[in-house]
Amino acid sequence: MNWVQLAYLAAALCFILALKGLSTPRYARAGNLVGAAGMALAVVTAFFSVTHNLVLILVAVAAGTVVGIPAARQVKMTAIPQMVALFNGVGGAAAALVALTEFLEVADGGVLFDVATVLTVLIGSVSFSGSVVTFLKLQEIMTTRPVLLPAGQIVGTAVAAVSALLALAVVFTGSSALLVLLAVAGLALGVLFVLPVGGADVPIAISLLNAFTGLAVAASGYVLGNTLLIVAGTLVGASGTILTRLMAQAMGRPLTNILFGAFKAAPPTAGGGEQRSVRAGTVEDVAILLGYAHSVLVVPGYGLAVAQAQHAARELAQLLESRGISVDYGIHPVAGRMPGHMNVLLAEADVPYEQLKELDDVNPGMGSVDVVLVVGANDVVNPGARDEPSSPIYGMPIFDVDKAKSVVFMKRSMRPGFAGVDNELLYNPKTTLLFGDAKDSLTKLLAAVKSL
Amino acid sequence: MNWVQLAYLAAALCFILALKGLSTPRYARAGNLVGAAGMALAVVTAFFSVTHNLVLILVAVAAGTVVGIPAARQVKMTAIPQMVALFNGVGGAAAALVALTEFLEVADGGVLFDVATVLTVLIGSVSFSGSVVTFLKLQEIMTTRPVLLPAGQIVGTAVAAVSALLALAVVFTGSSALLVLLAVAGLALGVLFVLPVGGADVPIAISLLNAFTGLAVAASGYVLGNTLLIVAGTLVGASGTILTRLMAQAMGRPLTNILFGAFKAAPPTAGGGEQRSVRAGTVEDVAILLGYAHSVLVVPGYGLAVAQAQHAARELAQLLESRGISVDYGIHPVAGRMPGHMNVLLAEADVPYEQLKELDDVNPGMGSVDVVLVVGANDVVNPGARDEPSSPIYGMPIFDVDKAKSVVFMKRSMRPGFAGVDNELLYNPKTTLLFGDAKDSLTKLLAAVKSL
Amino acid sequence: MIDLLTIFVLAVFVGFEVVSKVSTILHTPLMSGANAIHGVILVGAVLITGQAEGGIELVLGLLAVFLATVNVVGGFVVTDRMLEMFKGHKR
Amino acid sequence: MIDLLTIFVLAVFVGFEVVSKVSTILHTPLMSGANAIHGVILVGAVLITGQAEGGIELVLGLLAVFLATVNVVGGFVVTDRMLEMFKGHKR
Amino acid sequence: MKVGIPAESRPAERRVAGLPETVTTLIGAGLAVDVQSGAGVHARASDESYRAAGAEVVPQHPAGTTEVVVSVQPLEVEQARKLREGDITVSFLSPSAELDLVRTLAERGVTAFSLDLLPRVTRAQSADALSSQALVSGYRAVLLAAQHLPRFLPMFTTAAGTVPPAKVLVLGAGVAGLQAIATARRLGAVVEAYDVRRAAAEEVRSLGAKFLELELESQDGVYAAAQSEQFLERQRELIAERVAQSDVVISTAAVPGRKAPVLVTTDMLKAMTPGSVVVDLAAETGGNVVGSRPGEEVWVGEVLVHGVRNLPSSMPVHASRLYARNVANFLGLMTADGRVVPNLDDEVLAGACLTHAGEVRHAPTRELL
Amino acid sequence: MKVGIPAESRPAERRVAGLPETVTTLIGAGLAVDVQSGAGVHARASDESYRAAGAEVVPQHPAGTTEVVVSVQPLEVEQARKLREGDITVSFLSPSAELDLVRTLAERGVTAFSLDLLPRVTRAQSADALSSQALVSGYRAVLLAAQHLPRFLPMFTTAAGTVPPAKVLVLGAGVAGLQAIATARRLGAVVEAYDVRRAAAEEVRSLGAKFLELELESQDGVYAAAQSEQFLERQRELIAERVAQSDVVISTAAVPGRKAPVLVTTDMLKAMTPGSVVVDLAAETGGNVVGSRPGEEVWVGEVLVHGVRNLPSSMPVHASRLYARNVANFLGLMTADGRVVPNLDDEVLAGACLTHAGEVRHAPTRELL
Ligand SMILES: NC(=O)c1ccc[n+]([C@@H]2O[C@H](COP(=O)([O-])OP(=O)(O)OC[C@H]3O[C@@H](n4cnc5c(N)ncnc54)[C@H](OP(=O)(O)O)[C@@H]3O)[C@@H](O)[C@H]2O)c1
Ligand SMILES: NC(=O)c1ccc[n+]([C@@H]2O[C@H](COP(=O)([O-])OP(=O)(O)OC[C@H]3O[C@@H](n4cnc5c(N)ncnc54)[C@H](OP(=O)(O)O)[C@@H]3O)[C@@H](O)[C@H]2O)c1
Ligand SMILES: NC(=O)c1ccc[n+]([C@@H]2O[C@H](COP(=O)([O-])OP(=O)(O)OC[C@H]3O[C@@H](n4cnc5c(N)ncnc54)[C@H](O)[C@@H]3O)[C@@H](O)[C@H]2O)c1
Ligand SMILES: NC(=O)c1ccc[n+]([C@@H]2O[C@H](COP(=O)([O-])OP(=O)(O)OC[C@H]3O[C@@H](n4cnc5c(N)ncnc54)[C@H](O)[C@@H]3O)[C@@H](O)[C@H]2O)c1
Repeated sequence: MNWVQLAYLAAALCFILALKGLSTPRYARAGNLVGAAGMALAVVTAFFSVTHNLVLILVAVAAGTVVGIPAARQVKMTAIPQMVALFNGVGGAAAALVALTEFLEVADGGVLFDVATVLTVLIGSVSFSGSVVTFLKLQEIMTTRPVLLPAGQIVGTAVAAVSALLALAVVFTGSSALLVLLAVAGLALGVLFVLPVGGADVPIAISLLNAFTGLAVAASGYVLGNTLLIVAGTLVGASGTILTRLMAQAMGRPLTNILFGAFKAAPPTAGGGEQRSVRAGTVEDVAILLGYAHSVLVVPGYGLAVAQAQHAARELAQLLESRGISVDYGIHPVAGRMPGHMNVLLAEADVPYEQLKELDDVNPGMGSVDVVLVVGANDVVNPGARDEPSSPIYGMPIFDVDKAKSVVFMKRSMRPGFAGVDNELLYNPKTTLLFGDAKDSLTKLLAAVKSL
Repeated sequence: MNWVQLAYLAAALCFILALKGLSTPRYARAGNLVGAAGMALAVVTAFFSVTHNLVLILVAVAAGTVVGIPAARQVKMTAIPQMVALFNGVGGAAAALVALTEFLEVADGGVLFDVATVLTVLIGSVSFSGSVVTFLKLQEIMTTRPVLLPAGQIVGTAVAAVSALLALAVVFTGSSALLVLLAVAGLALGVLFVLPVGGADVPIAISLLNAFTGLAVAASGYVLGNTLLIVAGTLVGASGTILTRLMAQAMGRPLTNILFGAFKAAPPTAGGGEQRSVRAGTVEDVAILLGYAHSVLVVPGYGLAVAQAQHAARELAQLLESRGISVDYGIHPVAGRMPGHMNVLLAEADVPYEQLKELDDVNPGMGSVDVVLVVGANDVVNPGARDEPSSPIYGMPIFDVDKAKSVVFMKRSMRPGFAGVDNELLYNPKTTLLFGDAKDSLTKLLAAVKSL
Repeated sequence: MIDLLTIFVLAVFVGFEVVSKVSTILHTPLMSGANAIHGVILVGAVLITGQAEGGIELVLGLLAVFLATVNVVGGFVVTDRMLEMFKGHKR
Repeated sequence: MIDLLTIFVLAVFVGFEVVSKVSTILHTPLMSGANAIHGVILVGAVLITGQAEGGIELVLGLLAVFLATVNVVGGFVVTDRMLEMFKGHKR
Repeated sequence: MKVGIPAESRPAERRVAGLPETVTTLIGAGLAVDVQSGAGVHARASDESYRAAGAEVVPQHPAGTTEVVVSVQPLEVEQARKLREGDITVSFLSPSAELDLVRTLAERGVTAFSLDLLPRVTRAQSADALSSQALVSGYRAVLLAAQHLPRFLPMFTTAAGTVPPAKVLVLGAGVAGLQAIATARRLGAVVEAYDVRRAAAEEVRSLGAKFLELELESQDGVYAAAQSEQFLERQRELIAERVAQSDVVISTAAVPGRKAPVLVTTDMLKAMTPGSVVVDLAAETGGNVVGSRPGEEVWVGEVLVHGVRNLPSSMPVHASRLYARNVANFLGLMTADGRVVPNLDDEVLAGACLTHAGEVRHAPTRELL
Repeated sequence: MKVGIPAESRPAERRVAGLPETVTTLIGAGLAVDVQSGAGVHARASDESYRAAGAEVVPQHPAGTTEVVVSVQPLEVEQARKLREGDITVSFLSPSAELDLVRTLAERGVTAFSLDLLPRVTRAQSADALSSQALVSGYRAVLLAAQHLPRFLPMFTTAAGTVPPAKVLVLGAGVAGLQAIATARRLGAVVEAYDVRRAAAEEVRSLGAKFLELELESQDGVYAAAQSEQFLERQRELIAERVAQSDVVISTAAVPGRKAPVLVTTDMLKAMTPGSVVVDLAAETGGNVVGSRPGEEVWVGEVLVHGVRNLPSSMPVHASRLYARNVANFLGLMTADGRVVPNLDDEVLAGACLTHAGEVRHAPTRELL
């Protein structure tokens, strides 16, 4: 028996290490593998306690594997979030089922047992139904817009109250039927919880549901008196909560808003841009993009000059080079507001002349550039000058940065440049916008790349 | 009973938060207070379990307080390390005594109980005697040089073997007499362990003994079946171990060396300097010095030019200014190798002219400058030019940086400057040397100050 | 019980500390990895099913085993796929 | 027992994580603070002395209480003194 | 069709409208090129190098023997008389100062483009010779000032004492002004600048210099027009105050098609430190500085006022290189299949066109005639 | 005691050895000062300003009426004849070129200090006029070159094409050479430099420029002496190769007390791009460039060779300011209680002393007599 416990402890350790690994780019993959190894150890260990139904259990595991692996393998990269939601949901359901079953098996486990059971079933059901709804939303089987039921708040409050009452009733009566009812109420609660969440916030909701499932698992650990489940569930619950907060912060949505039913529709992050959506990234996103690139092209423009960001740009470039990344500067003939504006600034910052490339040096090989960092330039990378004969800047040669693998745009707003024309590139799915003063952004990027 | 446990848990929580706080300059004081609060809670709680000897215990506590507070209050700042060592030692002794007493009180606690007791007594005694020796060394009651006994290794190994045997014997026989013998052996081991440690390494030894005491306390927690002791002791043991490693790293001494009896005499960190000792700091030390200063004077010299560190210097200065610290540059008339050398470089780095100060602007107020950052200058801050009529540079006006509150010297080695004369300032106790290429050092400093 | 509570509290701390400095780009993989880890409920499912005497418990238990397996297996695989971008690039 | 071991392991992690990024200047205060914390042995000392029936146990226990008190009280006070330099400076 | 590149005949003009490299470009576009012998002498382009690029070197002015004549300065009237109907000429024409020439060109049915009329739209930038030559002027103006200044521009702290940086004031922050700012900053001077254009403030700061704000706001608009009396008074006060503090003043203020605004008065000059230098880039269009005369150095008290005349010519190699490319790019806008055929529906060509088919198309010039 | 500051009489000398600010310093040290009327005219110091500082303005040369005469250039022999025994004079004396003057000074028992003989020890730095004037020369040399160059120094990427940065080669990286490097880099040129001093490599790199390494190592030593034939050959090769690649060459190589080394030959000049500019700062001591003549511009093929004569005089305000402070600091070394009493045991004074008590103390000069 004791070695079983030790094995569980080892598994718990693996999970801690897995989370630790997953928090740094360098060890993320290894972390995931360690987690999987811990899981294998735990499951194999569990089988030693199996006294009945071994074959059936193995069949169920096989069935789960046969369903899970291809689903995970074949899903498109863009559909991964909903797949994660689904996996999370089934985990929640499993936790609820486990608690329910144990409740059926055990005659009288005491108050704490009952409380833990009730929590597991309730949270597990919420997590399950909530996850299913998020899946439907992301898969666009249902609308991605927030669904605001008439009197939604009231219905939600009512269902929550009913759940609470049922939970109390189960603890006092020990009735399995009521427990099943509680599960149903939980399912309803989960649906109500996620329905009002709009497109961009769905990942936050998934993360929160993920933390919920963790808590359900931890509670089920109390039900079964199994420390591994407690530790692993708590780990996921705690880290999931922090993660949810971090995600909300990264998207500029205070978590409190979200937690207190304010899953209302919110406008997309950026300012103008009329109806069309742009992708605004965080400094960390861009830092990782840069840190794992092989070649980077910096295209400075008037904004670099306004921000007096030439020194910061050179520092970032040097840092990237010191990590073995090739960095060039694309100097457009009319970047800035006077001939040679960029030359003056970059010479001041001591950028070696050899790194300054012109249109013809760069455009032919643009396809193999991993990241183009557009620092306060706009017109000089506007594909309209190449593609739209009606554009007032049509005919001006540009850097074809839209042909690079990805583009990072640093500017303060969605305002256009000197020529006053909108830039299609801002809406390109390849483009990440980093809003803010260029010097500021570059300084932050520098710190972020260093800490990679 | 249950609320007692909860109180203990709360105390454990306080300890965790205390350590967390103590790891960041901003919350360090608060952390210490939280720790003290947790301790008060724990001790008060413990009194509720007291059934005998209440008055005597209170007297003992009062006595301890009367001894401890004045000792801690009145000790000179420079003598604090040995005071910490002493406090650590008495803690170890207390743990050993607790385990010993419990062993006397309890008839037969089982093998695990015995093992825990043996560990507590052994580690506690080692920690006590070791700490006492470090105290004697630092207080210079005995020599600070490594004491290498003839055949020290052999004696050490023998005592360790005896201790192990005694430990086993206690576990098998349950004899209190043997346990006392073990305590004695532990005392000997502690002495042997610390004797060969030389001056500079003593703090590392103290930190390790500190971790030891933590482990002893954790083991005593097993003895008493008290989770609080386990958690608190383990926390200290774990964090102390990490801390020891960090300290060893900061001093450039691999921990493995130290752990495996290689507490041999090592030359002080720096290269030349004949017999005299200099203080070499780490980037973090300097970063904190700078980050918590009110006014900083940067004195650049030829080394700044050689390292082409002008941009890095300006960045650091700007960062400090953004933290509300006033920064000036002291430009010496003959710094560098041509008239105006510093002007050329700092203009390139876009340092505002107003920040460039001359001798007469700076010297009168030097006493109120918190930190002077000497970046690759040497002759121009050599107090010999002012004080030693025999010096070949006597009569040259200098920056009187030796009158500032502290001085950080960035250079690559102990080599002199252009004039080829030794610089007394390097040996000044106010001076911290930061060895390495100036640009390198400044870049690291920049990152370190940012992460303060 | 107090031990389990202590374990819980400590695990909360570990969970907080361990992920508190993760960068945005790792948010989704980390969530997915954590998601796979809570699939450890599979252990619970196996344990109860392994003791079930048949009937409704067995059915529910088997269903739980199946679902938990999907969670575990799918979770780890999908996380690994997400992390492919971090593969192979040497600093 | 396994619970205590689990607690131990988790506490090790918390201990590691919590101090893993401390800067050099805080090494000594942190060591001193940790030193004060292991003065929690005072709790153990009080407990055993509070149950001692007199004789050698009582003497040893009282000695332990005294020593542990010195550790606790001195530890926190000295740490606080060291940390005075971080007082009051606003960023 | 043939393009002709004459040797410039106006006094002190050292640039040339085509260089071997642009000859290659033109030939690549299917044109033939005649170059007058000695055309590139100051720009360090020998007759052989033109020949090597594929041009024919001819002894006489190409007017009348080539369909297109490109030059820097306006043609002499006598050369213009040789042009045939439909011939094309490209140059800086300064029409208001060359009314005789304009008449001749119109009479003869020549299609004359003046690059100083080129609309400053994005697409025309590569042909914008005003910009490219202003770049040269801005740079040279600072060198000129530094050369005449009896003191350092940069700051020096030396064993023989500290020399403070020179203060440079730039009036008018167009292309030349901005380049002057950049160059003076490069040399270590403390630079401040003034302009009436609203956008200029940000542009000046984007070069690390200080912009002088008039408390009073000007009417918005890309080019400054006449302003209210109150405005002008405040402007005079500000400029007077700053001029007195400056060691160097470089004035570049201009209003297209008009006389340059007078910004610096004799009183202001007298308040400057003895030995200060003023470079007036607007001298040729009337001058921003009272008393400045193009091509002359005038001492006003102890201040040297240098009225600039044709500064780009003082750096003929690169000035020619930029100008020649502008011209080649401009011809490129109307060349197809080896023929230069201007499509005057194109806003750029229409804007730059002074005379076409016997008609003077530029309204202000037409009024002057 | 009285110090006299004459108006410089040598042709084209525009500096002055004392300015109102140093007059104040001298008076503060207890001395009196006579200034010849008009002495500061080029340095923009009027007679009134001298008077305001406490000096007496006198119409004639102060030789013979003041105990100390400080000047930039050596005194004329006729003035020296007026000096009385024990009088002191401080100036650049260039003794090897002024043997008559040296004889006169010695005969009359004058104590003559020549600042070009000042030992370059730390304590003497504040009086080191060679350094302070070399600073001026290095800066002006680049302005001169930039002014004559028909192209840009900095790089520009513009709508009219890209102009590459000019390549500047500096030969000799002493004080003037280093300052030339710094100034050329400020203007955006790509700079490389060569010197025979071992320490020069690091000094050049400390200014961000490239140092040309001779594969062969030179004999160590602060000042370069004559070298082996193999060395000289390799040096010629290297310089020839780099000169051909350069747009500007600024040569400053000098060996104290000797003729300057010849580094650039006519063949090398011919290999340069047409329009390139060579500034020879060593022209006055024989020249680093074959054919350079002090104070003249010579065309060698299509390359302009500017032989420099007294470049600091072209910037009289600041050159005088630095020189005047050097002189005041030098007098400070021997002034006590309002009297100038040279103590020739002091190594600095002894080193700078040319004649004293009828004796020529500078050995090389003594040999020449
Ligand atoms: N080179 C010349 O000689 C010359 C002369 C005159 C005109 N032009 C024209 O100027 C344009 C130059 O193109 P360009 O791409 O360099 O500039 P641009 O098209 O004017 O774009 C500059 C961009 O920088 C951003 N920006 C401004 N300040 C910033 C700051 N502090 N931090 C971050 N971003 C900032 C602006 O966006 P936010 O406002 O959203 O931040 C803007 O979109 C061309 O249209 C050219 O024709 C050139
Ligand atoms: N300004 C002038 O006109 C002129 C002309 C000639 C001579 N001098 C003389 O030069 C001296 C100038 O004084 P100073 O204080 O500026 O210079 P210095 O006394 O020569 O000292 C420079 C210091 O910088 C350090 N250093 C060199 N490279 C470095 C690098 N890459 N990173 C970090 N440190 C580096 C050197 O120590 P490590 O080797 O240990 O790193 C050296 O101690 C005076 O003695 C002056 O008389 C001046
Ligand atoms: N779109 C393009 O491609 C393009 C190309 C070149 C220039 N431009 C724009 O045109 C502007 C002007 O160019 P330019 O150099 O030919 O101008 P310019 O030579 O006609 O005038 C120089 C400057 O003097 C200023 N000025 C006029 N009156 C003044 C007064 N009373 N006081 C102070 N300043 C006064 C003008 O505002 C202008 O900035 C440029 O700054 C630029 O923004 C655009
Ligand atoms: N200690 C001080 O206070 C102080 C003050 C000023 C100068 N110095 C030292 O004296 C050095 C020389 O000063 P300077 O400017 O008067 O020197 P300089 O004018 O006498 O000579 C200029 C340079 O030419 C170089 N040179 C000589 N022969 C050469 C050759 N054949 N090829 C290439 N280069 C050649 C010399 O090495 C010197 O660097 C300085 O670099 C400095 O290190 C010291």
